[in-house]
Amino acid sequence: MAQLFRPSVNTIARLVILGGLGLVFGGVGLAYLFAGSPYQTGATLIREQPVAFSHQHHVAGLGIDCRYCHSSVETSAAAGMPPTYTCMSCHSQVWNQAPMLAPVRQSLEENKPLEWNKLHQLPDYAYFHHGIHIQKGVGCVECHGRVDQMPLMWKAEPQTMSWCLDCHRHPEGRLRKPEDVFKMDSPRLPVEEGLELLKTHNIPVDRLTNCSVCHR
Amino acid sequence: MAQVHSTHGHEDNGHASSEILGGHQSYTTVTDTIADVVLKRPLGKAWLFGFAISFALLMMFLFAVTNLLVRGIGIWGVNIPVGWGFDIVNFVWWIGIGHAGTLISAILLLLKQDWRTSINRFAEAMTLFAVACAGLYPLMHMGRPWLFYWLMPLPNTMALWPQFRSPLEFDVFAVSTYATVSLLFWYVGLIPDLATLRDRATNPLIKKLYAIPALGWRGSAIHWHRYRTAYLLLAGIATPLVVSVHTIVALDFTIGIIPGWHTTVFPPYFVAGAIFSGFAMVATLAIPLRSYFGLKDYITDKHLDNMAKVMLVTGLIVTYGYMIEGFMAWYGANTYERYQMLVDRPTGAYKHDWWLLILCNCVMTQLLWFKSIRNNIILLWLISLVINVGMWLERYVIVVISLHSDFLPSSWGMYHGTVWDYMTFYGTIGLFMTLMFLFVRILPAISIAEMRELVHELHERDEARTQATPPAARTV
Amino acid sequence: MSNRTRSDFGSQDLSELRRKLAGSSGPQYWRSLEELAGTEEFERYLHREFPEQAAEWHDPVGRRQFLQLMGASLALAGVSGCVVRPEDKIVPYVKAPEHVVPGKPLYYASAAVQEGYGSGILVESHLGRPTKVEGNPSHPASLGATDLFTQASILNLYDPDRSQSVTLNGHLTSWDALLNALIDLRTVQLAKKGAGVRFLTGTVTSPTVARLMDQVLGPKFFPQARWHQYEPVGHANRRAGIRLATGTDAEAVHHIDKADVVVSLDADFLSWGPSKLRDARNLAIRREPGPENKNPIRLYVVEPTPSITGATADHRWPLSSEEIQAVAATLARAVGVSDLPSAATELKAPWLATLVADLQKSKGKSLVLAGETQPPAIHALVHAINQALGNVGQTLTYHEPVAALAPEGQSGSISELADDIRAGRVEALFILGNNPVYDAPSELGFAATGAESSSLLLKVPTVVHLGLFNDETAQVSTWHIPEAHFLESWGDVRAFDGSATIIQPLIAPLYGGRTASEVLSTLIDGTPLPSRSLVEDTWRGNRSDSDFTAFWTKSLHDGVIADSAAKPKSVSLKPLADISWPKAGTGKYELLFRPDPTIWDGSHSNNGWLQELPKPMTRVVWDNPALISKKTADQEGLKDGDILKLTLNGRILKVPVWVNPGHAEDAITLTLGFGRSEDAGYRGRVGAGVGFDTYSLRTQNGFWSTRGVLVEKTGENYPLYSTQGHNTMVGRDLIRTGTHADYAHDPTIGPTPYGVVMHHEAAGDHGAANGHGHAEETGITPHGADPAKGLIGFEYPEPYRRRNDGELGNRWGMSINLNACIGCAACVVACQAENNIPVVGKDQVGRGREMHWLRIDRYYATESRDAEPSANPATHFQPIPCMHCETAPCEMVCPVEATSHSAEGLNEMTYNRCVGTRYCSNNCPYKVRRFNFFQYSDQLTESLKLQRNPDVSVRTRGVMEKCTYCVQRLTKARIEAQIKSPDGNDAVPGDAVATACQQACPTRAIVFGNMNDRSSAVAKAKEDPRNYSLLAELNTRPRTTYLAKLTNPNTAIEA
Amino acid sequence: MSDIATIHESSHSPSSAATAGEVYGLIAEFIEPNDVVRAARRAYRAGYRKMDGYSPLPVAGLAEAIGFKKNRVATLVLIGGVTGACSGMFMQWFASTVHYPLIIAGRPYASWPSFVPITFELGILFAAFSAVFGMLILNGLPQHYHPIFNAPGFDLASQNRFFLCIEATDPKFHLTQTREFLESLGARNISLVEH
Repeated sequence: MAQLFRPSVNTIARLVILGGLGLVFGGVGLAYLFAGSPYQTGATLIREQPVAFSHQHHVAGLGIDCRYCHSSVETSAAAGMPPTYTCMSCHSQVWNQAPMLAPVRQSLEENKPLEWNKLHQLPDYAYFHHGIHIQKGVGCVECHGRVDQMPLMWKAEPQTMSWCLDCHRHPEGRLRKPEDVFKMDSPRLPVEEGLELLKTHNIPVDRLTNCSVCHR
Repeated sequence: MAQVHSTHGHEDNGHASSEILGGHQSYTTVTDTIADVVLKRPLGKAWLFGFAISFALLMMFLFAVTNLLVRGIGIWGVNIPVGWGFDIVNFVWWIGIGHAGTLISAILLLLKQDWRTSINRFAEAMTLFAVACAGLYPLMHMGRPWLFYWLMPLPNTMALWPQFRSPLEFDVFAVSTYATVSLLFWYVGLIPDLATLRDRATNPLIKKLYAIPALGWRGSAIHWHRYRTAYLLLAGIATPLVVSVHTIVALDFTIGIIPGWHTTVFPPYFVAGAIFSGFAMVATLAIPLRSYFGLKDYITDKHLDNMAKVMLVTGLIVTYGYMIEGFMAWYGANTYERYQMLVDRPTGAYKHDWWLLILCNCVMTQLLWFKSIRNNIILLWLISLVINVGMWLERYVIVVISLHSDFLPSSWGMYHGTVWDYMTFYGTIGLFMTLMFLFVRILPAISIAEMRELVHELHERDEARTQATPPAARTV
Repeated sequence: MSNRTRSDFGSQDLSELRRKLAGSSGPQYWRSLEELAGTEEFERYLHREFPEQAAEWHDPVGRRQFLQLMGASLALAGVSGCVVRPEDKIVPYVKAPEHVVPGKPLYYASAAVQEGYGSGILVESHLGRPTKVEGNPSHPASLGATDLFTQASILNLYDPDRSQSVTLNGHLTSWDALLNALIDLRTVQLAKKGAGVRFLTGTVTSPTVARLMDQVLGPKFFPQARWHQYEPVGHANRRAGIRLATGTDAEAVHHIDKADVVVSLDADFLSWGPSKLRDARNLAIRREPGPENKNPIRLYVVEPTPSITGATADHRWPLSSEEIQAVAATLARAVGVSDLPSAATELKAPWLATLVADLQKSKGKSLVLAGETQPPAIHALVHAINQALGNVGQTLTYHEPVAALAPEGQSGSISELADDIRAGRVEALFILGNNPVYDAPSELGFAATGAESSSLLLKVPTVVHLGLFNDETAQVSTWHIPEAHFLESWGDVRAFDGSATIIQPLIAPLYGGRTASEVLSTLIDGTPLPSRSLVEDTWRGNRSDSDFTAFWTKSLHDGVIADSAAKPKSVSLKPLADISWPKAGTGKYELLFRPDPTIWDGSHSNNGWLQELPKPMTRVVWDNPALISKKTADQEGLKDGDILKLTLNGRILKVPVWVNPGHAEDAITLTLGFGRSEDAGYRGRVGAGVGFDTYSLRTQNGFWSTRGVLVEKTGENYPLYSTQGHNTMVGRDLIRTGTHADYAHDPTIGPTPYGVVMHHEAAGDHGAANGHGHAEETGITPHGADPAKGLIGFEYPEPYRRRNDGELGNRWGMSINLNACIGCAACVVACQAENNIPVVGKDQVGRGREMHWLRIDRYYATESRDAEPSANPATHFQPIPCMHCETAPCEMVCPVEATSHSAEGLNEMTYNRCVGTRYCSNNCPYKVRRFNFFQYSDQLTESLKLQRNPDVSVRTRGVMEKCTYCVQRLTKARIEAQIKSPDGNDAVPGDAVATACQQACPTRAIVFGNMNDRSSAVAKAKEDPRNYSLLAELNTRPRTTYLAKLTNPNTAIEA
Repeated sequence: MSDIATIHESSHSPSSAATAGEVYGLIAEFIEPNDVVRAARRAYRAGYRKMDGYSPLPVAGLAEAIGFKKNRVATLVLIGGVTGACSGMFMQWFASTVHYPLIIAGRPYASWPSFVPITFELGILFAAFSAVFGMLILNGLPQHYHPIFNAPGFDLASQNRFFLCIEATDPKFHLTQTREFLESLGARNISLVEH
């Protein structure tokens, strides 16, 4: 009886089997990595904007408070985007001829709103309330990163559900003093003080992971 | 130099025959007859015809499923209150059918029932294909099937897990485990036969095709030794598995609080029912198979008789189950359950289904008490068909009737399968038959190695009977 | 039907309209929607304006395909959902309007108008989009509640089928063109003193419109013109009755709260009439046991057609209209009204004597009411009866008329209008809001049916029609003007007692609609004044500017104008002897016409919410079958759905029948408002082709009831779908009832007589509910041992009992008072509006797939087993929302954690996690879960998107949904509590938050709140001995529990 | 002397040219299973260790006869089963008490009775895998190429013939002596198996 295969086939066959197993487990791993990757979450990606607005310049440079433009951030679910008037309140005086700001002036003339490209986009079924986070001592920087170092805005965090949960499960390490909430460079409270804050601020950690906290 | 003898297997060895092995068989004859079905026998008209029909049904199935995915679950008859219909009915039905295969190959192996040898191979195949059909339904019945992977504990950016208390989650693990184990068991059993086909095939390509899955099996004594252990252990594992799987399927209902579901008798009588329907299906398949491929010597009337007896016993267990359900409803004095069991089922909107179920599963099986009927192949075949229908009805009764009238009369409703329900159901039958037809053409429908073993065993017995001195070697 | 009937929008029309919309009127068109302006959505919006899937909505097959298409697109979206998320825009304001904070709704006070009368409302507005209507607590007619029509009005506002531009003979034209025409017409008619001018309106209580009508009809303008008032379902008989009784015009106001005994002669005052919400509230108060209500109210009702009022009554007798008239006469004689017309017959019945005795026992504290369906004579009689019983001034008061009246000699009925038209005396007819072609009495010939080859209106040279819809009348009018919805226009209206409310717009007219006052002002001033200034002029009076601004702001804010109620009016009753007594008709069957409980007179027929709302009594949806009694059905050999051929003086109507337990025998009830069709010129995608046009049989004389109808069984059949297949409790302990007498002697209401004791629940149930308080604090539950304990050492997870800081947090619970519930279904619509619940269409309902989160179960029960059970059964309503079981069976079986429990006790449904196995619904003993078998919520029609509540996810195909206790409201309340309180405590005061159903309920049957606040209404309700949980023996431990129903039967009467 | 010479010669015969590297062993064919077992026993007694029997059906005693003591499959299965069960229970416990505890139907977070079925199934699954793959790995399968396939007529080993092969790596292996020894066992055909 003659051989059907060359000796090398033994090795090949075993490699094929191992490869198959690798494919199955590796595939799951890759899918997971992809789901968390900037390509999926849009984190760290800069998007073209109608006006090349620099947070770095306005926040770090001029020291304008977040609330000057995002006025409803302390009370409302929406932080609020500045109406054209807010921009023009300064830029009617300074840089009022700058070609860079032409779209703003045009918006005012034509009474046609500016259209910014959305960076932090939660799914429709996820409800986020800025006010309550501010009130409980979650600093802007926790979710938006060092905006004062962003010449052009980008999304600093993946903002996936698991990312939200990280904090909702253990807020203590991520809180700030009330007066530090809007300060970009302010430090987080040390954990034990954070735990103290949970008490004083009445933050029911064990309830922050209830589904209806974010989904309605 | 070693002169090469032209060694042919002409000399016949190890002769035997018995009521479970007709004719005068030897290693050679069993090998030839079974292997030739695959290697030599041309495609018959009947086979082509049957395959064509099955394949057509399979295509219809694909059409129905596409439509389901595009248009949504609403094309089925399901509604509120009857949230499950054909989907779960068929799921349970198929799973049940699957169980006979495992039972035959595993439990009967452990019980040293040598008559299993000639039917376990395609019984196992039947298991695989039935489970494949069953497994499709839980996927299809979801509102958003493309998210099926949420039922598996996979790493995800939502940091979420499945809900491990849910019977449906039990199902995910039970069914996938069952499918995997059955496949392994079946394949392990196939390895020596693949080697046989490899060595008998003449066409080099076909030789290679069988050689690859044969993994270079060479029948080494040491290999056989480990092989036997592994095979026996698999059988030992599969036995509790098969019981657990249908118990878990029963939990889908018993964990629910719906009157007609919430009853402790389900797990045992579901298992019995599974064996019941499974053996019916084996008979339904084996009878035509053996006559068409001329395997009457291997699947003898004795086999059919045994199967009929199993059907009778399990049929009686199932009947007992029905009676207990009714009795407990009455004895438990639970208004809702009483209404469900004693009023709605026998006299309600679905009474016809219920009475037909009783006729098929309880009345018809009583015929099997009579040897004459058990030995009348045609009658036996018809009865096995009736049982298949009856067991489908049983699941229909459990799923639909229980749901359509539960606690609040205000929310009672009716359910009827739509054309799409039927297309999907017949479609899976098409899938099952297609796979079966391919199987009997491509792989030995009877385990050749185990038949040789049987021949050897019987041969030894003969000798033991003739010779005073015990043989030097005994087989396991 | 006529050469003038408008053809569908031609393509040229379409582009023309686009130009118009994009043109000058564009900007203010979207004034309050700048956010949308210029976006792609807005573009698509313009394109979506025109009926594309017309007729898809009701035609089962069509609709299914329609849904499937959407399903398909969605399925694919779902598959490809896992690539990069879609790019989106942020569009801030150019100049932020004051008060508007993105993410925070605003509320404005206004009024909803029905049959001319107003009811105060508060409208929720998100960034300029009104999304929800609530009642105005400070308004006398609302008291904070709303009815189903008001709740649904928000959908009418956004209805994409509303008329969208001025048309001339069915072709698009411009408002300016109309103005020119009007001005010419004005000059012509001024010369003739308006001899050829006619106005047709409904009841008008708006002071502004009244003022303008006075001017128009006044000597300066058209003294020769006439003002005709007509309403298919209104208050004509009621007013005529008062005139007949008192000889003057007045408004009669009844005070249920002051009455101990109320007798209703077919007066369905709980679902009909300008004060229905107030009456319902008062009735509920007087039915509730308690120290302040020593002798609870007793309600007797005689009526032919079962109504929710009849269902609520303590005693009810199904009688034909004539028998009811006889009852009135008998009562009158019995209480000492001597001068009855000789024609008046009497009814001999043992119970009648008892009833009279009861009335006389409570003189001055009783009240007899006659329904609008009764002829004026009976109303007059009833006034006399109340007079005789000394109720006038007590439970019945007379006031200056609230509705505007035409000057002497210039008023007229619709039939007089028809005569004038026939005689060619009408040159210009102004139809302000009416739709006579559809709903006028059929013999008048406004509709081109029967004898008339074409509509009567075609005989009028100029017909100007103002209407919300491009309806049947619009088809045959010269000019059609889109009317502004009351939520998008300035106006004013008066309530039943005359209190006036300023109607303020929540949004600029979506389709450039106009108001009646604008049209009238054009005739007066030759140019249209903005309706705001017209309203201001009405109310300025002699106030100084500063005073007026203050007054105006206050009035707008309060939603009701201070002391504007109608002055009391002293009236003296006139002798009755010579009033014309209604003469009895001949013929076996009496044919009755009634407004449809959900579609009313047809003004809501394009409202999907109301079409799909089960009728309170029959639970039928999307149809108006003829209602008959079981006996009649047996006599004629009919069953539900059999088509009956009715022939009434030459006119034929084929209509399916529905057997309605408790219906009067030998009587057939037809409900109005259906049977509108494309070829009759109706353009509503939802309403067209639904039901049967019963108006075609309605005549002047047989307006509410008539005899002489020929009944013929056709043998044909028609699918009728009801959401409740089974009507009795099959002996199950679901609804508990008792009598006030029982209650006084033992407040624990056990299972109903026709219920069955399962395990003993006097302990069990109350334990499961109010003993629960215990469970929370001590961990011990009633029944001694916790059934779930033992085996696995059962205990609620710690956070379930108290917050991590040790304090009791919020523990939400609901209590539904079956004693107060009248089954009006306002809560169901409110829920639908609040929670973006889709409409699924008749076919899907027929398949058992309705989506209502909150349903009202209606059970019939008969104590006496001997009588025919369905002859006159007791009717019980039971609203069923999600029970939010603490050991929820649904949660146990969900394989993906899509439904779980919150620490505050909510059974939460996370739609976006649901994979749709439907196991939870199967395992729900209350069957309150609803599944999206197809893509039900309309994601294509832009205008409907505007209505959606932004705080609630819109569900997609293949997910389960259910009542959430309005979790969006709870979260809002909790967050606000945290932001407010110094230490950020999230505990919400017990009654601080209301669910949508609770807020709408006129009788406050639904109570919701934080049970941990012992002072909260819900906590108290749970302590009430009547409190019980549904199916308590399953140990699901529902958070929603019920208070048993108490009736107050007259023991002297054999039930 | 002469027979020594003949032996010496035969060792130089062409057949013996193929030794060391090329020769895999000598294989003998038997008809009846019992014969091959008997042969194996005697070969073992004769001091041969490196040998293997080949049969179309599991012949009991053959493995023992050639000195194969115990296979470790059973142990693997036990280990596999226990591992599976433990990991199953741990996964469920971790998920529902540590990682994301959710209140489900008011049940305790660690409601172990509900976790039993999945624990069991995973135990079974792992056990089955370790049985099959353990067997294959111990047997060194897949091994599509093997010198034994060079043996003439070996295709019958999967059908109806029984073989005993003494391998060249056996210290006692000698072409002619082993051949003679095999012949003395009553084998039908004895042939040289080359690599």
